[in-house]
Amino acid sequence: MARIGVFICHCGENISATVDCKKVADEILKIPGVVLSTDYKYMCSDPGQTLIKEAVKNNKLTGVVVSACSPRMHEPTFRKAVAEAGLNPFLCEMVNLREHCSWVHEKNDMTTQKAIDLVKTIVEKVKHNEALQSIKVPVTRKALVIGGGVAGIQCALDIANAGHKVILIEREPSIGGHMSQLSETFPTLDCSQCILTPRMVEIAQHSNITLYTYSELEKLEGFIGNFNATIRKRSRSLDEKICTGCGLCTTKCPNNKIPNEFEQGLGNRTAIYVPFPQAVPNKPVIDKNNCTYYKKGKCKICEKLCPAKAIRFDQPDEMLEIEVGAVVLATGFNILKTSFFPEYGYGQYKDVIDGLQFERLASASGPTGGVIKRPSDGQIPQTIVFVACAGSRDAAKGIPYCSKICCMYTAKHAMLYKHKVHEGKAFVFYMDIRAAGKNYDEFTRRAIEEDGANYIRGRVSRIYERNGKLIVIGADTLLNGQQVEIEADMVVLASASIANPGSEELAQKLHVSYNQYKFFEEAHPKLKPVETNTAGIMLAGACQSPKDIPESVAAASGAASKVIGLFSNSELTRDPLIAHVNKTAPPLFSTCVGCFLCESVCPYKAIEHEEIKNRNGEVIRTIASINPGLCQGCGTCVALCRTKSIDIRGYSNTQVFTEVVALLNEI
Amino acid sequence: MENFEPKIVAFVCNWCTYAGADLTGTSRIKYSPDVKIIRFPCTGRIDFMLLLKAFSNGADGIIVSGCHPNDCHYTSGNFHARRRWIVFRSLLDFLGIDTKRIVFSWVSAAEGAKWAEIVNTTVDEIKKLGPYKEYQLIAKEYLTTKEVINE
Amino acid sequence: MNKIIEVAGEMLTNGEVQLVVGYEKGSNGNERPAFIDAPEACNKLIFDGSCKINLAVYLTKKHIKQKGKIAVIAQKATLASIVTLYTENQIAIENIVALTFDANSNVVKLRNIDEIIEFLKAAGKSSDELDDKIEEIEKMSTEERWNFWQEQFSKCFKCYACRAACPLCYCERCTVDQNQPQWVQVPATKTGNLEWHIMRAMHLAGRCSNCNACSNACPQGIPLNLLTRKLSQEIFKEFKYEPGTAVHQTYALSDFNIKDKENFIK
Amino acid sequence: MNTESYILSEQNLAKLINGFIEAGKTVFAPFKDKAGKINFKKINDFTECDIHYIQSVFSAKAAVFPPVEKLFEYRNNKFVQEIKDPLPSYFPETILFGAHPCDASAFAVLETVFTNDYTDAQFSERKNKLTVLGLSCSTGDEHCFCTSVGSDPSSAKGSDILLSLLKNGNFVADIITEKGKIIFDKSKDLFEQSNGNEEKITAIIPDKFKIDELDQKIKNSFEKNIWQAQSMSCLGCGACAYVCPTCSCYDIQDLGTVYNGSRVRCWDTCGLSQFTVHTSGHNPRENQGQRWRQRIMHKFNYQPEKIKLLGCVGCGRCSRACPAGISIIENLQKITKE
Repeated sequence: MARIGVFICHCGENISATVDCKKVADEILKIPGVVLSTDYKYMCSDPGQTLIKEAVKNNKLTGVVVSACSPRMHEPTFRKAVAEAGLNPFLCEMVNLREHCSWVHEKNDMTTQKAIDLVKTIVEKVKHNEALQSIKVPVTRKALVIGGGVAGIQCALDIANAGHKVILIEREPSIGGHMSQLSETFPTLDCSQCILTPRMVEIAQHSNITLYTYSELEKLEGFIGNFNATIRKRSRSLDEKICTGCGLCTTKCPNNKIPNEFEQGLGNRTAIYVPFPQAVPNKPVIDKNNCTYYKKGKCKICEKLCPAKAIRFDQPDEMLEIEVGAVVLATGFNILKTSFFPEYGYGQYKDVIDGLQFERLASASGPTGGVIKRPSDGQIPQTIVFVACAGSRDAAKGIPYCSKICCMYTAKHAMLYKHKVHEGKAFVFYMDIRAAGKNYDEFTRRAIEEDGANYIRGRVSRIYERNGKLIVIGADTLLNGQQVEIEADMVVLASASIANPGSEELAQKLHVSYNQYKFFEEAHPKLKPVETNTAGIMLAGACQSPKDIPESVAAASGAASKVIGLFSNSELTRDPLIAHVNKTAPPLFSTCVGCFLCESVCPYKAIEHEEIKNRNGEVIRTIASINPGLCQGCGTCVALCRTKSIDIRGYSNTQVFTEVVALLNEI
Repeated sequence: MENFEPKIVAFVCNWCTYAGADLTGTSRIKYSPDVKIIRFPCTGRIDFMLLLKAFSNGADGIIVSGCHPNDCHYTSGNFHARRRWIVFRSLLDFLGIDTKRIVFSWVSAAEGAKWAEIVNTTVDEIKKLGPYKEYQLIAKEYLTTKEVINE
Repeated sequence: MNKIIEVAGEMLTNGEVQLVVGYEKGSNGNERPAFIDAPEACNKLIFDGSCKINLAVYLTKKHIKQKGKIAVIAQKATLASIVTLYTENQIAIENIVALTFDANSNVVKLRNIDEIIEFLKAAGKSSDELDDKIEEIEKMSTEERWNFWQEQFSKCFKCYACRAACPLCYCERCTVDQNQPQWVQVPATKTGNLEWHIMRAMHLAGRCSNCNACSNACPQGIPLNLLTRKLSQEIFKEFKYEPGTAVHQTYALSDFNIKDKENFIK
Repeated sequence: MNTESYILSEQNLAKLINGFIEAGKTVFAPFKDKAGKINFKKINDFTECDIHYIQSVFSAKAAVFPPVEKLFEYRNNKFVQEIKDPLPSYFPETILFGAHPCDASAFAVLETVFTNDYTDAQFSERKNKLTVLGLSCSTGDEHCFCTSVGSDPSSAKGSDILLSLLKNGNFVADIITEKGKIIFDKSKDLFEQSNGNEEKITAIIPDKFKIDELDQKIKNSFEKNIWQAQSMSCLGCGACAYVCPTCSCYDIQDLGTVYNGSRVRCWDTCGLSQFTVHTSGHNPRENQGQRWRQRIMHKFNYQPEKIKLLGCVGCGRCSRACPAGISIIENLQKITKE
């Protein structure tokens, strides 16, 4: 006979305010098999847990039901507690009286009755719980980091320095990401490349890191500790091993009028190119869409010139299969192209540019060598209007969130401009100045007070051209909405940060969840900020939400530490809540008839063939069996199996059947 | 049917709808206590026989809810479930079982408000329909003291 | 039907097969299954299509398998069942020769799964009055449908002839024979009958060969084939899937398509 | 008592039957459903029943041995453990009308089974409240063989009143038992005197085999391999046993929950492979041949030895119901020819 202990938590007032906990406890005590039913203010507190532990010992409980908050919150807590009291943790179940009852209903008898029904249901379930042992699975101590921006770089280095192998893949021909495009960084105004490039080189030279640029994740199979990644290494059309990176080809390529992505279209590049001088690896790649040979079938000048004879026009994409134990997503972000703002005349007016373009103009290694010239005529602009919140915090534009970095980089832009063009005028239209961060507010103050950037609180409604000038019409809300009109030579839009294109597809490949803006979702907004709800896959940097450099780096190190933690043991323990095929007495051996219709429902390929042999070793039947390492416990095969030969622990046929019956019937 | 409080069972997956219902709680959105949740690892685990069991044990309505397509924690459980429900539902309908009493929905972990809405609209609908007399009558065949021989 | 007698006779004589599963005349004048292992006994073989038994049902039975290589007289549905049994690993196809008839009622020997599928493809699909009956029921109101089926199921005494006659109900331990938990009530109660027939239909959905053996076997003549046929229609309509038309095609319900359409999920 | 014979016109028969119904008795009579299948069913008016039939699908045994029968209701929790027996209304005064001699004579077999070592209360209750208005057969078919098992189409065995169809559509009513007499006395006016030479329409059922030959042969055929051969096409369903008027095997099941429900008994059959499976997994009757043998031996050997009654009344239902067209006559003939 079962000996169940039931513990009703008040959660302070959270439950007891609407549910009559005492009554629930009393009613539940009437259920056969319940030897103890009591309520207490805080079950999760130390005294609360002690109460449970004592009860387990003193009442020789065979099952424990804790009726409190969501099991997604405290199930591990209480299972640990009963385990410490010597009861198998899987004989403890939780009832969700808070999120699913007290918080969503009014204080009345119905609510208390619902609470009673919910507890009753789980009590009956627990009577059918089995003592289970956790499953051990081996861990491949090698990590895959997707994205070679500052977050990916930091994460890869941290993991590698902890002594584990890392595969770093980057979609572009070089690592570096957006940070490598920046001129100076706030709030210190130190040169972005000066701090980043040493790290990039370290990646290239680190003995624990294998770098694949110009590569993308094709597919990911498996599960925590045992992923199997397929990587498409796109053809660079040259043999990296023998290419010396002399760059001769890039200088001689006749096709040299291609807008340079790295320069945000402000400069040109050749068809065979290295994205930027400090690129890692410093090996060119042929842009097949623009290369004359690929388009017209002749040219091959680069091939003729190459002293190392490294050009390979017929080089195919390479598919690499790699086993890894953990994956870190660091695919970063992008910014809204200003074509998004017809009212600001982008595309129509060359001199309305976005933040990243300004970074290139201000960068010493940029198209203008760091001299701020306007794209249209190369004149040095005397007046620049910076528009913060271009798209961000604008529900009407579908981006209600704050892009976070714009306030700071706009201040920086204004500053840089003033440093370069002392007599120039910098106007900044802003909604609020969000400078929460170490030395951030001081920085924006400096822009305003020392460098004399002219901040106007209000939005820009319209930008149009009038005899060679850009007329910016906005409102100054501090002068009670009075309209302001500024004649500018250049306008810089601090356009919104958005998720990288393709991040949705990637999320689906990896089965991680993402929000409506296609930013990846963390497992818990506060307590698991760098993990996803898919075990073994972590998040780093701006692929999760807009982040500045220090935040991205911090997140990267956080993700790295999660990976290092996972790798600290050669095997990891998993919940044994997985499927299994029944075994019965001979001559049947199992009710499984071996139709194997279940094989194709399993997303993890966990269903295998097991041969049952007689004494003479002859196979008398072949039945399904489940690989406990691969099974993740979704139970789809269980519901499919006609003979109910597959069952799943924790949600067994008997358990769920009993729950339905118990929930709907009187005792 | 003034004071009729329907018995409604909700079969939900652990990763999306269960979490969604948690969010309904944390957001303190109120809904009817007539709906009671039974937790499953995945909609793929939900055996159609359980829906029949719910009815034969006196349920007036059923909610089945899980992750939106492409969001399944197990990648495809909800796709398999969707197929199963397409077939099962057409069979029930063909047998004259009132499919208005079974509500299928996708509720993600972020859709606390949607969960509350699903629950309340379902409760209203079932209240309109009244108790599932036909099914409960056959279910009680040998359980009530009123006797029936094979007539 | 002396053609079939000849062919069967040869096959037994030259040892091509050890057993012929066919039809003979029964005491009530109808065809019934016959099991012939001697050439001289072949002359009792008949085939006029009046037999309602799908002989594929015997191919999974131990005492038949033991006989060795088997020739089975197969109608179209029988062939479809054989394909499904093969894809579900229930028969050793190399031990089976299907004997069927072409348009000019010549005997055709089908020795492997591809030949069977080819033959079925050529034979094509034909609809019958059953489809009209289904339409008729679909036109009823929910309540009328409920009453119609309750009346039908009230005749059911759970003799399981429907299960026994179905070539695809080959499970050794049917779910109704399990009691931990008791998924389906054992007695022929209204609930038990309803649940049994729903479960049976669901388990055959996407597998059924539409041979009507179930309804023909029912001593009470309950039109169970309406349920299985209805689901076959549904599955073909929704997923373009038809059992017995390809080797190792995935079972409709253990497969999915991201684009599967439905109009009821909120 | 010595039999008295009367004439009962069809109209008066209707009056008689409807009289029972008005008196609140349960009347089971042959009823033809939409599918054209005849079965015994509770009728509410004489016009519902169809007495010109050869054989019903299911026998009339449900009148005393229902397919599902409640034994008691239970309630069982920490505070209450109670058992409620069925109400008397569960065992109504029942008239079985239109049962052929085969069905009528089958009650004797059931009764001995349910009362030989101990008395099954519910069965007896039903049997005592049952009055049988038998109807001798005016037609038969190839499956009928009552004459081969010691009965005949106009046998009065088991009937309280036996009706026999006359050429003019009226019936001869033979009052067989006291129960019959009571009914007759209650409604004398409906019956007319018989001159004893009316022409009955009686079916001709030719002999199919000699029962004592069979009896001799079957005694020592247990080990023979005929059983495997005969059951070759058997699909292992329960149709034969469920339609059989003498099969009496049942299963006991609980409906409801652990805490609250009904215990019922329901028909079971030796034809199903699960029937004899042990918990250990061992099945003493592991193949269909053994199950077929059990069924035949039980009726033609064990029962005659144990209860001194043949377990078969020759109604031929099993042959009609068998989806594989197995004919019991053929197989019994084979056994006698062994």
